[in-house]
Amino acid sequence: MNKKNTLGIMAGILISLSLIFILTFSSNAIAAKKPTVTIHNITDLTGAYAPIAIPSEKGGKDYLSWLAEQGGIDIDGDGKGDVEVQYKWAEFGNIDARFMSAYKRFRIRKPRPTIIEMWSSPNQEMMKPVLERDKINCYGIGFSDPQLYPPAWNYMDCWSYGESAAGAIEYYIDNIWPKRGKGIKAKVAHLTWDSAYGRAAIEPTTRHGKKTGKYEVVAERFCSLLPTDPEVMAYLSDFEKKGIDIIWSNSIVHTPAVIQKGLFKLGLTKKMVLMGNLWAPADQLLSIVGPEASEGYMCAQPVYIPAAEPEAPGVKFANMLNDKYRKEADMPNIQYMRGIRMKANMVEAVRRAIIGIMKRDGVNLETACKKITGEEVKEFGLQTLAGYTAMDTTTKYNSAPAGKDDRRLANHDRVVGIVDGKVKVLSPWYEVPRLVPDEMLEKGFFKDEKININYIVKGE
Amino acid sequence: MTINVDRPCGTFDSNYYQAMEIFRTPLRKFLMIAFIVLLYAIAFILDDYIISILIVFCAFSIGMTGLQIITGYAGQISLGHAAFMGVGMYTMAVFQEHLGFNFWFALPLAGLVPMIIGMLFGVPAVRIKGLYLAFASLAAHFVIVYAINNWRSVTNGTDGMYLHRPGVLLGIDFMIDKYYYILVLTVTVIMIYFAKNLSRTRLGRAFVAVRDNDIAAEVMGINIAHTKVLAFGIGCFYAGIAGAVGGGYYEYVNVEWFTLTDSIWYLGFLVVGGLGSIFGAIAGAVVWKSLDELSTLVTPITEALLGGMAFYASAAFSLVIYSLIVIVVLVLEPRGINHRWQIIKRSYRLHPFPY
Amino acid sequence: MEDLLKSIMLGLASGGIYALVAVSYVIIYKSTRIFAFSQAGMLVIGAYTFWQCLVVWSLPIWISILITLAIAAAIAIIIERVSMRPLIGQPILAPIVVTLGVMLFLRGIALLFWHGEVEGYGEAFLPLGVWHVGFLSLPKIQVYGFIICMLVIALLISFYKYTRTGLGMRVVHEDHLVAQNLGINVKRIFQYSWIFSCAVAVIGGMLLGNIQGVGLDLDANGLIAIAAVLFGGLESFGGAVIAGLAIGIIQIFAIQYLGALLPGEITMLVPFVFLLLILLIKPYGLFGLVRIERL
Amino acid sequence: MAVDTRDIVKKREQRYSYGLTLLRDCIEETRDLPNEEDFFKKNVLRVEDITISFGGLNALSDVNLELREGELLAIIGPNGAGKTTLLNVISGFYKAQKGDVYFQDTKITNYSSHKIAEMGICRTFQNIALYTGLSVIDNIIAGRHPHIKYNFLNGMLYFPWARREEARQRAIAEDIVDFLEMEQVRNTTVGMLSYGLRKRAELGRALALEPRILLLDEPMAGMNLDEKEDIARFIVDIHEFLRIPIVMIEHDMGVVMDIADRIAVLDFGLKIGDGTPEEISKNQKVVSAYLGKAGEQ
Repeated sequence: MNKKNTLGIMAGILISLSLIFILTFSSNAIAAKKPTVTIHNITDLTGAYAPIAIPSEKGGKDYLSWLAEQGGIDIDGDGKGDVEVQYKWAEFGNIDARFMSAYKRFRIRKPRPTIIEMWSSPNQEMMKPVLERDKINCYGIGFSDPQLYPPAWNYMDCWSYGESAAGAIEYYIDNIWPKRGKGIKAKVAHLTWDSAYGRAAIEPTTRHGKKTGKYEVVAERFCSLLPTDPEVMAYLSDFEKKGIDIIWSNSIVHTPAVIQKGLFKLGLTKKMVLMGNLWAPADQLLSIVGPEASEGYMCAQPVYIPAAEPEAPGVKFANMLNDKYRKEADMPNIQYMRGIRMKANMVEAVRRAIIGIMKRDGVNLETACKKITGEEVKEFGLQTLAGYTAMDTTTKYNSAPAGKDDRRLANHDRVVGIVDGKVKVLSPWYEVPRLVPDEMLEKGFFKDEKININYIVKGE
Repeated sequence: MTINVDRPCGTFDSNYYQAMEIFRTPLRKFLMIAFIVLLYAIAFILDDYIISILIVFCAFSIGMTGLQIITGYAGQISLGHAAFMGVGMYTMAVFQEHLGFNFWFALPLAGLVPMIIGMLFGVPAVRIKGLYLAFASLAAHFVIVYAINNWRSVTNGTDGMYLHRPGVLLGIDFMIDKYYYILVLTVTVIMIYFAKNLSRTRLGRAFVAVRDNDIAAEVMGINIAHTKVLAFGIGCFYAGIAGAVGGGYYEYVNVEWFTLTDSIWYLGFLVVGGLGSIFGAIAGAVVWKSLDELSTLVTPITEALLGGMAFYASAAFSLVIYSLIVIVVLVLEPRGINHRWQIIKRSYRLHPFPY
Repeated sequence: MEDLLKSIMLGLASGGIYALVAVSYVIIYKSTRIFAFSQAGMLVIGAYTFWQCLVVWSLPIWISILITLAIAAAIAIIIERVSMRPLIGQPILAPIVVTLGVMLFLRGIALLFWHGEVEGYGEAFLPLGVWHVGFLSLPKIQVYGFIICMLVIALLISFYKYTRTGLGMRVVHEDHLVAQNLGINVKRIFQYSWIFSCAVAVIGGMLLGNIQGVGLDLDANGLIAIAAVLFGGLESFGGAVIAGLAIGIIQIFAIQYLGALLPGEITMLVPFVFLLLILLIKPYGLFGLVRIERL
Repeated sequence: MAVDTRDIVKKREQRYSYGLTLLRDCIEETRDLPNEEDFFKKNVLRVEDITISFGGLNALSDVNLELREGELLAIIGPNGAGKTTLLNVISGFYKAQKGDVYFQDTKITNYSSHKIAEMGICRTFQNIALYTGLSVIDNIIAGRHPHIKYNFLNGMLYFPWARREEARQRAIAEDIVDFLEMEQVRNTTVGMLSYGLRKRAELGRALALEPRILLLDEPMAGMNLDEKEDIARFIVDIHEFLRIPIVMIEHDMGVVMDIADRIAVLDFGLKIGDGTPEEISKNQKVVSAYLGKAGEQ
């Protein structure tokens, strides 16, 4: 290759790179007629969480397009949109440096972010003090305990992983377990990832099991991110010897898929039940594993299930969105529903904040949109979301911070399972238990847990 | 007769000290000082976003310089470098959390602890060579991550730890990003100066000797076992410092901060930057982290350009562009950016003659 | 005793695939002296392509396999021609890092076409179900998978042994210059090596896809296979096979007997720590070519 | 009295050994140069019953050799006779299966090779083994590694004393460069040099180690007559000026006969001859080894 050619190609690369940079920095110069608010998202579409981020981002995007078609957020309740929602997002591929720079980029740009959707627990934990300093809300997709305790500016889309696991296990033992009601303690094993996310459920479930006396956590084992079949089968045959009843796996759908297959191959399907959290939804697992082998799998879900309840209003809405904007055969699925839910929650929080500012300061809509800060989104928006159903993707009493120290936006779950090769809802909506660590109670948090501090719950 | 084109034309050394200088002409000295001053001045001109990127550049330049010492100078391929960076971060966090050290006292310790661990994992290098060593050093990564994950009483397991920047010192509040940037930049400049000194003195020559011909080096009086282990030690010292200042920026550390991918790409971008020179190390770090940054920017743009239907295209684009740039740069310039830079300098010196 | 046998069976089942992937590394290493990380990416591509043919287009199984192999060969030729050939004779780390780039590129391609979603073959490829032999329950997938792995490896080795091209390839393994002087087209041989290696890797991908589900993270298996390659010695097919199986068994043993003692994930840790220990004793792996140092 | 003589000798030597004075001063700081009375009498290096084999091949069997003070010993022999192996054993790179190596009555058989080099047994290599990435001058300073007395921390921080030490070492190295007449290429990376110059650079690196014994492995292989004469001149100068014994493997019988004090002959791992050039040229075994049966007639 001759030298000039080389230099030319390198120059070409440089020029195209700089073009891309210029494009980015100029892309936010789009004029808008209506007042606008901006919501932000730092997501992971190429890293470890890609399989769950992509479908849920689809749902979120479609919801936002639908909202834009309606004219934006409807503040006054007249059916017409008043405030346009701008959506800024960055992709960080599960790399911390990219995450931080994306955050800083958002922070210094106008408009200043009020609420940022963030992916993955460690990053959200990292941001805890930073967000508190910057007074920006985190709307997080990772539900690890350290974010909740002590409470800060991190809001979570759902309950914590531990609470969800404890709730689902408890419900299963009380209502579905064949040996229920005989005073036998169920044996629970965790088989999950060795990461903050994977371990999140272990400690709270152990604590809850001891407290209720219904089950005990016998074993905790860790597999690789995408475990091989024999690896999992080795763990399972170990579990078989220990007489485990319930396996909880806090991971994304690949891992339960392999475990479920292993259960089937070892002929343990009826003896042990595998349960997963909301990121390992039954419908995705069914498509990977196939109907025969996936029999008996269960997961906890805070949204309506498109595959099982086509008539639920939220599912209809999701179907409508998919038909309108995407037309993909395998959508909507559970993740898609959650995508809608997340964006709807964020938009609703902003809406309530705007109403709150208008009432508090007596200003008009435009000024309110300019004035909006993270503090208002927190106090008037996120803290008051109780009862909001996020376009009916969840049940009525679902979205709810239960007190001023509560940072969860959902506290109800359902157990969803695979029965006869189909996704079925196996339980009514039940409230997940609240598993606050004792030292947090000693510090004086979570005293008024049952009180709903609804600053403003109007305009519903 | 060979004409030496590695030096500026028309400069002659009149004593031995001059021959040992890093920059031989006053102009180059001046340019370097001006450049460093500019780097400091940038802190007061640019916004937090650029500064956050610059801090990452600085931290990874230190780390990359460390790997340059191990791999570029001493020729021992290490695939566990990011893990040592992690050890640095955790040392900082652990000493702050459990023993109440402040940033300034913890910083040297954050270098020394990885140094000791690095020397331990450097011992196999005495026996194992080449690619075998490269993948054996992966074991270091797994062992370190495993230890951090499971030594819960000290490292808080997978939950991560908070570490703290230095507070107010001499009226400078390091919680403000630009002042912290100045701190990091200072550390970087000092560390790189040290590395440069190392490369031109006794041990640096021994490193290169071991790299170029380890058997001959042993026979010519260089204790290669000692030298290799020391190379790992110093390289990991750098990694630890890099981790400490980088972790101080995030004020948080978690095992997911230094994944296996990071460890592997450390080596990858060292090659992109160019083996065997400090400039190459810095170039590698800067290219790596700019590409990282670029790919966060690319995704939304491609989506904006291609529309909502091209959703996956936008997600895949960052990966594709990232990898394509690495491939193209290396196919065109297998000896790295540093080599191309040398060629440019050389052709400038020889202008108007081509060779 | 039963446990032991069970563990060994499980270990062999996963070891078979490690061996296959390890062989695909060795093919390239032997002829070009490059350690091709890109083979981990080929696993993903193979799994997805096969899924596309078999499940989405519902093609017959043989045609699907042929298409997948053809695509693997095409990718191999492109990689070799575009990114490897310009780097012949350059410092050895450069092409290795390029293969890393290729791995990421292939991941990006998979994301582009198949959206990173986890898919499965269901019953379309290998039969599900279990054979019960005494106290052992042998999953059919894994038995078939193991047999296929061994067949492919046997085929490959006999190709090297009994064909003219294979002979040429063996000469190239010994010395590039000598081969060139003997009138063997070394560049052609490099190309063949890449094609064979990628073909082997996609077969590994298909089997993995059947066992674990088709997904982007299949490339993690490529990493464990690296431990097998080095354990066996970079230049040895036999070593790769034995080491692959051994790594599989060691992994299972570690899980069975160390899982309760060591908290945390040990599936990746154990093979590499084991590798480190082996290399300390035998610096060139079990069957690697020992480089005699001379002055 | 003795000191005065030495000064006179030194001055005389300086006339033709331009460039080695600094090195010699350096050597004299740590030890005295051998007296002329000891020449050809005192043993410096003794190799006893060395046996080494690779696989089934006996590279050396029961080889005895001794080197005396002030001697220029040439080892000759056909290819594969074990000459290089013998040097490798002496410098500690190969460990002999049987037999010992004594350096000034110290048993060094089991010393590691860098230790042996530090003691002053320095060598060059048959296939050039320079540090290809370094320039000539850096190669020579790298050769001075064991004699540079500061640790790496001082180097990293570049303290004034480290800087002074560096300058001193550079002065010595430059002196060696001058001696070897390589001033033009001193800053060139050795990878870019011609074969002859690389051989010379290697000699310079060995000199930098302050040798007590210099082992030269085919220093003139593949050179033309001019270059050979240059190298021969260097060898003789080093030999006389530094007063060190030299062991040289060489194929060019003309050179060997001219400059060697004594010749040892190896054939298939066996020592078949040892003596002055005249004796060797008359030794029947040697002649037959070199010329085959025809030589015996």
